[in-house]
Amino acid sequence: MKEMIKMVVVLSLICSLSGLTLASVRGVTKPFIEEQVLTYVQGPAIKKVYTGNDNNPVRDRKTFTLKDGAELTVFPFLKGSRLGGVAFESHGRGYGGEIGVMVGFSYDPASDMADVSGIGITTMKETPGVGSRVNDPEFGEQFKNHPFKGMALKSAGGDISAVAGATISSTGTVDAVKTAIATFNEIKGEFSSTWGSQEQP
Amino acid sequence: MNRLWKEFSKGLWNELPPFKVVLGLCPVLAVTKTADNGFGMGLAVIFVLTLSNMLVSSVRKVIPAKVRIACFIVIAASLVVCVELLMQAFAYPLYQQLGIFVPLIVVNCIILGRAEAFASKNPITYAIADGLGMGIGFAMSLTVLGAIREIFGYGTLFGVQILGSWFKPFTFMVEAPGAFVCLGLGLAGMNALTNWQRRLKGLDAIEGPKHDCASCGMCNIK
Amino acid sequence: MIATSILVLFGIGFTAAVILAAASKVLYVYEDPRIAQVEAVLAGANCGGCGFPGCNAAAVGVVAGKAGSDVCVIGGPAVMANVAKVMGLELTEMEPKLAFVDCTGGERAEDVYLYEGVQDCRAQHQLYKGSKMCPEGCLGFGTCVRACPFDAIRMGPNGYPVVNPERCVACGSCAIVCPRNVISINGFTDDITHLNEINDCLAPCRQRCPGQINIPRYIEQASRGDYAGALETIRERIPMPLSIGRVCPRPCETECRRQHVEAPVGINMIKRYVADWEMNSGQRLPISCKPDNGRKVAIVGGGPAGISCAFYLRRLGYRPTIFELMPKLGGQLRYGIPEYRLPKEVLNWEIQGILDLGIGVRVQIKFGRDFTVKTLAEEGFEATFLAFGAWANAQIPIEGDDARGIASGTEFLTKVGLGVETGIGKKVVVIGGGNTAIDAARTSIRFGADVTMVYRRSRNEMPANDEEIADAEEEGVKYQFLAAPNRFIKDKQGRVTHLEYTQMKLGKPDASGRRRPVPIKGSEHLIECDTVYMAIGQKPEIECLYDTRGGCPLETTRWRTVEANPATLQTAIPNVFVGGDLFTGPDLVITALGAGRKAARSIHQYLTTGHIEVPDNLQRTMIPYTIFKDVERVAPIERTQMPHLHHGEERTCTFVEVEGAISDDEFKKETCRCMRCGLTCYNRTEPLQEEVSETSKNM
Amino acid sequence: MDYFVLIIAAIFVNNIVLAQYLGNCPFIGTSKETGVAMGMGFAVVFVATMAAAITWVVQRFLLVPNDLGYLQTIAFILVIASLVQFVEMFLKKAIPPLYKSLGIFLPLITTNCAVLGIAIICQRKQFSLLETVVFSIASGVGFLLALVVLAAIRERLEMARIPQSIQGTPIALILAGLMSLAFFAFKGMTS
Repeated sequence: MKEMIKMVVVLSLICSLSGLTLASVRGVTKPFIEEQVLTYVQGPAIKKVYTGNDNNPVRDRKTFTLKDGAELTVFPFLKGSRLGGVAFESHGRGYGGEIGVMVGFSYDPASDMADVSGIGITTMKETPGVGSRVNDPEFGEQFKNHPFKGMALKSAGGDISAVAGATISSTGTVDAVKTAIATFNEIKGEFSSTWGSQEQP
Repeated sequence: MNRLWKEFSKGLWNELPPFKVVLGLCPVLAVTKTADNGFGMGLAVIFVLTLSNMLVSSVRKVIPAKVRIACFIVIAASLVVCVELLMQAFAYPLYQQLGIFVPLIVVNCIILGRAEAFASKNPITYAIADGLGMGIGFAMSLTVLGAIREIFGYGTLFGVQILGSWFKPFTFMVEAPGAFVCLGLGLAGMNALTNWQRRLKGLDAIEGPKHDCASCGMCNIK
Repeated sequence: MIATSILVLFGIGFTAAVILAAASKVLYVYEDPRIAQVEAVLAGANCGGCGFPGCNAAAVGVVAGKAGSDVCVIGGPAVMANVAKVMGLELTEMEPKLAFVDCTGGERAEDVYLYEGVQDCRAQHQLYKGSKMCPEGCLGFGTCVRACPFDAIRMGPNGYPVVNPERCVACGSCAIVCPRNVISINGFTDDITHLNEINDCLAPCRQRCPGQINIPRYIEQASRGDYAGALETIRERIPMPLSIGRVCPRPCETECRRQHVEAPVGINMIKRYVADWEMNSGQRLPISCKPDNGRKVAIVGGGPAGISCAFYLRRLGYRPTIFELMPKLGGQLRYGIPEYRLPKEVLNWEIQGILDLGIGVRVQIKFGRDFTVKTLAEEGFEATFLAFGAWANAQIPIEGDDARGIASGTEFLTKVGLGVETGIGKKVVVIGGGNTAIDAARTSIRFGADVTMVYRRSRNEMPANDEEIADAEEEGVKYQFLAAPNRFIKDKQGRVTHLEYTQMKLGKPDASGRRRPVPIKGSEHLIECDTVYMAIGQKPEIECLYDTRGGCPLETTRWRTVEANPATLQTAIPNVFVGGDLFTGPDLVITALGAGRKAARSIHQYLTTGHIEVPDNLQRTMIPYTIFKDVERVAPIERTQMPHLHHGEERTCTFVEVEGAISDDEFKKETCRCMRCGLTCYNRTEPLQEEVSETSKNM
Repeated sequence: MDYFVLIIAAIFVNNIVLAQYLGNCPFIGTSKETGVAMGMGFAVVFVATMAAAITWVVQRFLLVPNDLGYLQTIAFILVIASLVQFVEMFLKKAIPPLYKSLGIFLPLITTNCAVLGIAIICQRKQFSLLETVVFSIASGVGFLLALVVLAAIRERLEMARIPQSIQGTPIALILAGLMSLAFFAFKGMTS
């Protein structure tokens, strides 16, 4: 019995020690990791949805609080110091689960003109070879510089061709973009105050 | 000092893993697509192996025999999580490349094998020397293997194009089959070298390296 | 966040430990605590050499009694001592074992077909049982070499594997893979208790020798100058090389393949040379014995069989005691074989060496009168070996055989051996044609008598050795062949004066293949004599086996020998064994020595396991395919003649040994004559390879 | 997701050993005899499935709610090590025949990267509990298949004429490479 108690104590103690160490390490590294994750996980998608900027959208990111209280990280595209567009992630329901879509917008605060500049799939669990083809360029290209109007599948009266045999996945993607447009419209007023007035060298 | 050097240097050639002692094959196969992947994995292993040897050696006297292995695993696992966090924070692309093989360092037999066979029986300085030597040897092997596969598979080395445009990469080399065959040929080459040396000394040739996982009797199940 | 982290990990660790602790209580299966203790002292290499999968399984095996304290093959004595301590076992000395390659053929054995397939013995063996002409020999692809986990086997220069005793741990991996059973794992006990099996590599001489001596090996050792090694090889099978080197009628030489070249190898003279070398060197070679295990075995009869049995039992660790009726040990060697063939000094020296190993002796004690099997058991003897020989003389009940002056040949020889008055006269007739008859005749010559041997068949049928017959003739013994004794004529004092015999002629061969003598009517003759020695055969005296009520628990045969299992020599009483002439009837000394070893083997197995193992492939007769006459490509070398120390007249009045030792040069020459035969192979003067390569070129 | 596709993918397309490089030490170490290979293979199927299911629960109900995803590795290995030891004790008590055939392999599985690997893959792919179970059984079967096939080939190879330097582990690896090449063909099936 005594031996068992010793066993339990030693093992628990070592585990706690390790927990303490790891938590400390985690605390120190957390900000670095977040930055790295954004750079390398969302970075490529962000790059894909907008061209022509000369800033680092990840470094210039800002977090907005939406009406329903959720937080949203928005990545701005600046040219010189002028805001040319933004990108953020949005979600829609697919066949196998949520589909994460990075939606880019070209936006001119002065004229308040906005289009979808492109989309990139960040996360999805669609059936390989079928639903997963929403990630194919043929499908994604359709969103390039697409106006807000007509953002729906052809079957729903829009002008986006669904991926053959993967209506649900296609719908999910389009839904995510639509949600993003709604969110965009909700917060676009804050963009120019956040980035637009910046006059930096 | 002499012994210290001996414990350190044995991992660099005489007991070079995985060629001389066949330990920890999975990462060797999985992460040697390119030289820098192999090098990165090697660094991670050096870190974990050295520290785990150090820690195991320093606590070897207070741990009850029954939970010995469990404690070694916890120590190794904590170090691996540290590596995971550090890698995510400072070398995220590498972390992505190595994938699940970073957490799997914890079950690499080289870690537990050295802990059980060496660190739990030797003083801390030697344990560190052993871990460092073995780790560096392992990293060397991974880098060399990665370099070979990268040159033939992509025509590049550490990401730099070294073979001209005439070169048509063997995709085989960077896929799973190439990994197995490369490692097999590597081992065979190492055996041939050992046998050649033995023959020069007038000794008889020996057959392949023997598994040396002191913590596991897997190879002898009959 | 730090707090939750600590808490969660603490929780997991604690839960795991508690569940395991609880489980080890709840799910507790009684496991002998000794398993863990044994495992802790094992080498821990999980090498598998012991035949168990890993050290844990080996520990379980030890505790279950499936393995002894010597389970760990690589741990050595220290580990064994520890295991024995844990198990409370008596520390039985670990008998070192080694892989043993039983093939000397290798490249010498001829190929029956040319093989170009996979270089692996097992693969080739599947194709017509291998390419070698020899069905048991090594195929030479080194499958055993590859199987050895300890790198202890190499292919030797002669095409068969050679074991490095320094590295071999007797794990048995090589023996498992060998498709021809060429390799076995042998220890000291196996070495001295092995009986010839038909798939051993047995040269014809080895098959024929009743003592099963490994003749080619000791000759090979002797030829290298390793006399001690040669003697050790001989002593694996018989304890008395000095005596047998002098008296053996050499059945082995009748099978020697060399006789098809010119003459058989002088096997026995080689044996005698090395044995003499030991005696003359002034010191005895050490004879390895296992430590005394305190178990007592009684040996009744101190002749060759008894001495041999005692010798091997002692070497196996037992405590044998020899019970002898006569004042000294030796049996027929002492009391049957005359001084001039085997000097008593030599015999004494040899027997003393054997007794010095720690064998008890009680002389002048008669079985059946002074002690019985029952009293032996009461005294703590766990087994008994009966080998009191065949000392009763066969009689021909003819008229006048009660006359004075008529005695048996053995009686006469015994009296000579004891050194008492023999009552020999001037004109001696010896009846019989065997070695005892010749010994009696030649001994009589040395007492100055005029000797005639009367034998009812012709010279060719005489069972005695040709050389002995010639020697006797040389010494002046007259022969009267084809003479069947009719009656003895005695004088008034009752002393024999004449022997009347009928002349015979040879008729048709009888069951024994010898031509049956048929009397010629009216051809009675008289030979004058005052002493007659009858040497027409002996039988065991088995009266002593009967108890006072005339009952005998042992079965006897119509030849008055004791019935027993010929392979084990075990009688109807399980712990009583017989051997020697008592079992076979009068036979050779070498047969008795062989029987002694066989009995020792049986007793050892009976006392250790309660069961005597009889391999079903025991070699009982000559193996037919090993007997062939076309011995080619061997250059003739003349056989050495045994030198006689003195000649003719001089010889007849001395008991000094007749045959002398061969010279060193002759010895070297003779050892070189041995062709080191295997089952079908032998050393050719011209190598065989050329032929093979030639035929392959032609193909 | 379609379970059939999941199973086929796990056994053939993404074979745990030949395509994912997991569990190579036992793959080389226990592939000398088919009998041993079978035992090891079944033990892995059994343990991997249980481990994946339990770690799924741990991840979902312990780590994620507390935002401790980074402790995944250490938590999983602790769970697996205890589980294996527990299973060993349980089998010994409750089902001795099964213990006899699988028991000797269990301790070796603690440090088998296939088991931990399967558990982690299930988390990374965010499988549901049922998917986790199906995937880990299929992966285990893939391991069993590869192991038994390699063992069968190596048994045949026992008698082959192999250059000395390539005997043993090197030839086993080269064989594994060829098998992997064969399995590579399945890649074309689903995409």
